[in-house]
Amino acid sequence: MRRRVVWKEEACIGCRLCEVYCVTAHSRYPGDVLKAFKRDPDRPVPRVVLEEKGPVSFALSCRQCEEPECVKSCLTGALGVDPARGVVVVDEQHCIGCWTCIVACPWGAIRPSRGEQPVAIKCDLCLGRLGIPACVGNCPNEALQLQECGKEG
Amino acid sequence: MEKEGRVRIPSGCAVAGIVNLQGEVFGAGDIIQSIACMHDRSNGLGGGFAGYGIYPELKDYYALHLFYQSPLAREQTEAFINQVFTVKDCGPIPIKKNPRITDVPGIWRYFALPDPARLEECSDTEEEYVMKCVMQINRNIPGAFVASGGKNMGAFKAVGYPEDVADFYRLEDYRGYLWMAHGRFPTNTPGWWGGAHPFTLLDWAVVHNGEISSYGANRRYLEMHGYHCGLQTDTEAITYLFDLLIRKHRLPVRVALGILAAPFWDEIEQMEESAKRTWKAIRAVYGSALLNGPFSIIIGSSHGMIAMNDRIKLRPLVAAEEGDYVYVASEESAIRAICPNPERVWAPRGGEPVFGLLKNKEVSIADSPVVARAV
Amino acid sequence: MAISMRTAPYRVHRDPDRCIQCQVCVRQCANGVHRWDDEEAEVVSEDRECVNCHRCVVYCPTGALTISRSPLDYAANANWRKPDIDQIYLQSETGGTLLTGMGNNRPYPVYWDHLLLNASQVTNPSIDPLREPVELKTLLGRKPDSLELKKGTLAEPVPPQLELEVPVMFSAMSFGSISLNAQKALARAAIDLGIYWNCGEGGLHPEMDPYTGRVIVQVASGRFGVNMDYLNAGAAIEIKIGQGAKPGIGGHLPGEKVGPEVSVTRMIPVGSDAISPAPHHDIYSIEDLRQLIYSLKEATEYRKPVGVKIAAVHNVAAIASGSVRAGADYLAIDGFRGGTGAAPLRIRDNVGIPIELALAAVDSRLRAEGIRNQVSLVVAGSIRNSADVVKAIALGADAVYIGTAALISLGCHMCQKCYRGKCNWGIATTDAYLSKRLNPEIGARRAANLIQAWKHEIKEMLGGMGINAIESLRGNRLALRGVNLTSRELDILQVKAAGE
Amino acid sequence: MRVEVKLDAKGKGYRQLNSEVRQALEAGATQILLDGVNGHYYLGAGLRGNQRLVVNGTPGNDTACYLDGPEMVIYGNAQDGLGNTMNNGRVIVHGGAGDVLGYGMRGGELFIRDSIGYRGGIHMKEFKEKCPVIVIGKSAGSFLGEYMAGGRIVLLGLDSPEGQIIGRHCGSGMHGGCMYIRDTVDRDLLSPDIMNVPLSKSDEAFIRMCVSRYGEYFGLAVEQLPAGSFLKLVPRGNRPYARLYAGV
Amino acid sequence: MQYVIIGNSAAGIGAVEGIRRVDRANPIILVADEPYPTYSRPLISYYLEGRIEETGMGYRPPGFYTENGVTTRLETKVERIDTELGQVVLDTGELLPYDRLLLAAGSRPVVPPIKGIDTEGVYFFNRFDDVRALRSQVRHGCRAAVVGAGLTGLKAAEALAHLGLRVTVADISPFVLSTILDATGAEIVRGHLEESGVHFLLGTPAVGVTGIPAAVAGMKDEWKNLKEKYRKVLVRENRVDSLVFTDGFAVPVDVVILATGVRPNLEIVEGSGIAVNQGILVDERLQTNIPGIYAAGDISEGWDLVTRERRVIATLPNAYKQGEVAGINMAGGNAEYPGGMQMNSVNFFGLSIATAGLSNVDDPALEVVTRVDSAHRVYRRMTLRDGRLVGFICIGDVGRAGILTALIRNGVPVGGWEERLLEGDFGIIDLPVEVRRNWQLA
Repeated sequence: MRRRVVWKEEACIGCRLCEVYCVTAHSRYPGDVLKAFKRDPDRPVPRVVLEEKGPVSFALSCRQCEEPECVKSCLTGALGVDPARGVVVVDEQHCIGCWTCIVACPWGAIRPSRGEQPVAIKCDLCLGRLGIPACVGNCPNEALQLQECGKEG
Repeated sequence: MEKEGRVRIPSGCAVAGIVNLQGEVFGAGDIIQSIACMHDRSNGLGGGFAGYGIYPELKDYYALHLFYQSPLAREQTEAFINQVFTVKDCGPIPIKKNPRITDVPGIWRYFALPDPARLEECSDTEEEYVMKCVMQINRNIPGAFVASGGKNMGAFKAVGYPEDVADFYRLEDYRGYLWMAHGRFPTNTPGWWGGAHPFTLLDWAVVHNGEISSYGANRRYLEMHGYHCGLQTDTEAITYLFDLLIRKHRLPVRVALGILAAPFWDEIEQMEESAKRTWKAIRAVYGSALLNGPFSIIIGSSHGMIAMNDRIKLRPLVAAEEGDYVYVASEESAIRAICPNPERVWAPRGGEPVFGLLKNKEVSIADSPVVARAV
Repeated sequence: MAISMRTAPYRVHRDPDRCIQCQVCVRQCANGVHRWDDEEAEVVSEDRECVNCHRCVVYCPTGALTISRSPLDYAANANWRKPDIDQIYLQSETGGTLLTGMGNNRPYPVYWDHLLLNASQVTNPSIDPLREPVELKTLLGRKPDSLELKKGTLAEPVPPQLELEVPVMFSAMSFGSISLNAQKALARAAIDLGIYWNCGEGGLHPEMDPYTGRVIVQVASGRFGVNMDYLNAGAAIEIKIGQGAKPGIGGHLPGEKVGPEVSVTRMIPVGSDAISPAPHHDIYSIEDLRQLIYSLKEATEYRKPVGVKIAAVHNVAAIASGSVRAGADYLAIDGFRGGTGAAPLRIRDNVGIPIELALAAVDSRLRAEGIRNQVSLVVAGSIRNSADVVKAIALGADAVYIGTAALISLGCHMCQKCYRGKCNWGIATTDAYLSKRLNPEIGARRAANLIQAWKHEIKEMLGGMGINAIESLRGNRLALRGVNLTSRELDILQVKAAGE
Repeated sequence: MRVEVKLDAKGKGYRQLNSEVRQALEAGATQILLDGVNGHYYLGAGLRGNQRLVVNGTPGNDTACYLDGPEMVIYGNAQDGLGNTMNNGRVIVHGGAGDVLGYGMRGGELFIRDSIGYRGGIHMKEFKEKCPVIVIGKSAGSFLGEYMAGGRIVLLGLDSPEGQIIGRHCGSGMHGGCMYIRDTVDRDLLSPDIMNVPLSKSDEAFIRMCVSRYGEYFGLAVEQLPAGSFLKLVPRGNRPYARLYAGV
Repeated sequence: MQYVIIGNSAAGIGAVEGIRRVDRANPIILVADEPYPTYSRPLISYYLEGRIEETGMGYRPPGFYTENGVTTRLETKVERIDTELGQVVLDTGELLPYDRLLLAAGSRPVVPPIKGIDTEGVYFFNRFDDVRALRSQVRHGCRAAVVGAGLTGLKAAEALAHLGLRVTVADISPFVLSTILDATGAEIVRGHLEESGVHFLLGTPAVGVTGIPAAVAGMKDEWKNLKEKYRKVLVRENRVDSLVFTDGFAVPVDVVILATGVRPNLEIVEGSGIAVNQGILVDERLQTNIPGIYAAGDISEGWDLVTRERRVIATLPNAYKQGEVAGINMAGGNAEYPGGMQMNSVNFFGLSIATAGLSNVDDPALEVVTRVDSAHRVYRRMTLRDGRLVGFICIGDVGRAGILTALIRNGVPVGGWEERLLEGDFGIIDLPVEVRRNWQLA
């Protein structure tokens, strides 16, 4: 089953708490915002992009496309679909940071990581954690939801 | 439920009036039809009429119309009347039973003159004497109420729709030169007959539409001058104000009207110098007599009829002329119901009086110099 | 510009050990209290504009923020208190009429808190609402004095009625005074609950079409958005004469709140003031009210109840009586503690009377006149909880309107700055950026939860009194006892003192 | 197809009369002649469509309230509240009208041959293509265009011997729309909230159009119609009370 | 049913995955002349540089063939294809019958017209074997010359420079990356590379490679003597010694990398009756003129939706997607190739460059908007045709450039807001609402 985080534009208030909790969830202290921001020297970049223009905003993350351009374009095979979880994943060990995926992704949902040898990072639906993605779980206005979609979705 | 007099009851209304300027009498049919046309403006909790010239044979006697809520009240009242008046004639006012008119009190009338000896004893004028007697009845005798007490006139009022009230009082049997009517929309029930319009005092009869926001101030001013506002109605206060200003203070009627619906200060500013001084003084002295809030009133007297509304015209009033007749009503249709094609129909402006004064008596009511006023 | 003598009423405290510089507070404060300082490379806060709405506090992911009342005060003076002095400074600086939002916040007595409810013991049983039926269904509308039956069926239909599952409705709040999302939230909740919402005097936005089945449409002096579609959309029509927060004062939606969406609803151009003066200029007397009531009935062919909303003022009983006689099918009476989007402070704090006394007077008066059956009474003006509802019904109401309580359920923090249009909670604003903050789905859920909770509490209180149908409580003042009230107040309330 | 129905109002209450009107329209009438009308309230209330109602007599208060399309022609004077909260359609009055004419009117047209009472055109509004128009032949009472938020009022000032064709406080609280008033008035009668601005070509064309239609409706020859100049009165701003308040 | 795939790179792998989307059962035989399991060609520069080891080269995980039921025939060349009999003739003489055949043999480097390229120390830079050999030869301090300032050449230069070599890049064009960048972009990139230690000789064709001891005509005596002196140090014989340019100028080198482009491996279809132009001709289902035979990747001439012509698009994403479409169709599915475009993303010494479509074409029919910040090495150039984006260059900041690619692919009208495309923070939110809403469905 393909799954992804969907947003409700009319409910997104641009607070960027999704980013805060995304960073936290992928940090060394996944359950502790304070420590994630104060103690983790390699604090990751958020995997969700808050798009904002005037009153309109939405938190965009990987659409986990049915026909993922990023996977097909990946020069190294580092990007792939995890069929069990229905999510597009990056093998960060394998990624060389050529950004072909970035140039291929129609959503602009992939970004480089921090660090010396940056690699592509993208929403992984918080696969390392149980339950729902951190952005969804912490969106104060329920603008983000985890959607399970069939082939057409 | 407290009855009117213990509690102030706001009400809305319909008003109508007809006068023949030559003083020729005519039947009550027209006024009944006119007020009935505005049925929706009242709610069946008050209707009344006043007619002038209805008692030609006894025109020199004060015609006292009385409501009695108990035999005892009548007993006490008649004892008092016999004491202070010489009664020429008396008896129950003829009525016709009407299913929609209920809680009927005893309704009597007395044609009387002040007892000459008693009048002589006191320093009051005859009118003052009569007025005081009437007030004493209303104030001191529980269950008795003087509905009217002027000469050659009478008020006929009840709790009900005006057309039912007319039927009840057999008004079709009367003829007068001036008729006025009222349909009441009070915010109470079962209603008290005394609270219905017209309200009268001596020769004055007043019907009124609207609620005077300044009532509390007007009333305390009147009380200072010895009036007892026993009914706590706007109409009562308006009637007393007229009596005070015209009868007691002998002010010209136009000035009196200008006190009740005073010119705005910016209007006074634009007057020529002497008028400016005069009106400034009038407003300063008679400020407590200003009627503030929405009203349209018809004032009847043996001199004729005057109608007016408040200075920013918050209530409707339409007037018409046809031959010797002057008509006023809350709605034009009420006039056209009885006079389909008058020579002139107009809506007076706010504070602009409509005069329907009898031709032979005009001088007597407005005999002082009239001070010009921009309306 | 001369210096202002006014000082910040609140203080914002930021714990540097907890602040992670995420700037969520910066983005959440429409008043500009928090900002990112480039030079210092950190978030800084300025107290002056803080209205103590708690938005930043609630949203801070690390709990780094708190707000407190400024400790700064003037020399102790029981007569000249801080607000008295501050308001003089403000008026001397601006020359303006003082404007505020929400309801009266002065310490006038709250009579609800002096009324206590009865419960069954021994002589009759209480009822357990968890297992036995306790009915709250309420019908609002004119009822005939008696029924005429022909062959066991109705000879004439009963006049139109509103059917409520709980005797609580959402009171009139226009789009403009509140956001469209706030209106949607209440509308959805009303539909879920089987009650009604009231669109206020601002017209109906096209997006509200799905919720018109349970809307009461208001006709106020400005006649905004009133046309046949609007009148036909309403389950009932309410003529707004007055509002408890500002009796005798009209509504005035400033032009800056008239954005494109409000413009559509009010049917006026963007940016122009939306003025609803105190009087309907076609109602200057009671028969004029009748005229408007019947014009609405005539236009909608007598198919829906037409109600009248008035503020509780001195002669409320007489006005109520007159309105019933003028044809009102229900009367909404709004007490002086009722809320508002904007009201002149002096009016809000000094005009009108408490709803408890007004309700008692009106119900008694209508009964004395024998016309109580002809009308339904809905009361409003700071109904805060289910006990207030029960007490109101025992005093004689058929149902209550809630406004402030409903808004609090949506997130209102009672900062009383609604008139600014910059509500950080997305409620009292038409700003698209701020309005989004209220997700109508969440709002609807919260509002519905509140009423569901009240519903159960009401049933428990009724059950405790051994009553299993709400009509048995209506006007049942024996269910009430007063504490700490003067005998005059008890007389007006027609309630016995506790112990009697 | 034209289907004309005649109704006699005599002896009928307004509720019955209005109900008969609605029934006739539902049955397909395109024109209804109402005779013997005197004081019947709410004629035409909320009617929609493009039918025509011809009224002989004095229709009661709130005639044409919420009217939404049809044309009403009244041979007689209208009372108070004509065109109250009217949405669309047209009312032509061969006579005068009472107070609060066109209250909160949001669309449609009122043509009044003679004078009107107090508070004409108050709270008129306009929105997008909807722009109500009131044309008055003679004079108007005080508070003309009070709280006006949109629409057009044209006051022709025909044969008014007493001089002033408007009362006091004209345009008080006006914050939208525009009044064209025959230039014979004392400027002191105008509210300080409004101002006189020069007429544009399109204003002149609009006035000409209203005047010629007025003439057409009431059978007046061109020379009887005013050719004189008009004041164009517009609000000083659409925010008359913007600076009134200070938030605490 | 038997599938035969010739080629083990992106197109071949794409075909395997395409087939398996439709047909999980029938056997697939994959023939490739290289000995390695599928690997990612672009990784060879990283391998050279030592950033990754051989185990990290895989384009797919080790179990890929087994999991997908693929029998591989590595180190096997295809002699020819017998379309009559439906079989592939291998160099071993073996005949490999097929029901469906995919030609995905890719391309090979163009051999530039340079004398002496058979000298030891001259390398191509296309295959894993190339860099394996090269890696053993280079060490810190060596001098390298790269012929060709295209993507391959510059990636090679970057890797060599990282290894500590002194690198000179030569190109006949006066600009680097001349196939995808315009002059402005090229100068920014050149400046960045020069700052990172790469030397350029642009606009002069290299004409020869000389080995030791060959002399070069016209060389001055002093230089000759110097060479002799060096010769004593460098004991290796017949090794590349210098790269010589038309003007007689020569640079001393220890290795020469030839990176002057690629061309399709069309030899395998010679005589088969399969129609070719620059590459193998295919229809929109990627079938050749012979039913049952498909072609994908660098070998084929696919539809370019930007240039609106058939041409070889030698990029990996294109190859994969063509392979996948071909595979689906081979297995009986029905897929159409919507067309591809030139699309590249690369970075050199941390400078990212992304281009797509008509990135550098100057044509009066095209509208071009640009924004350049040379100091920060940021450059954006958008090319529009009829109000639609048809190409772009992003240098410095390529974040979210995929949205631009999608704008090209979807032919979205951008007239009126094209300037917005030049902003670094251009995002989905900048799309007109209708476009944005449809994006959602994409």
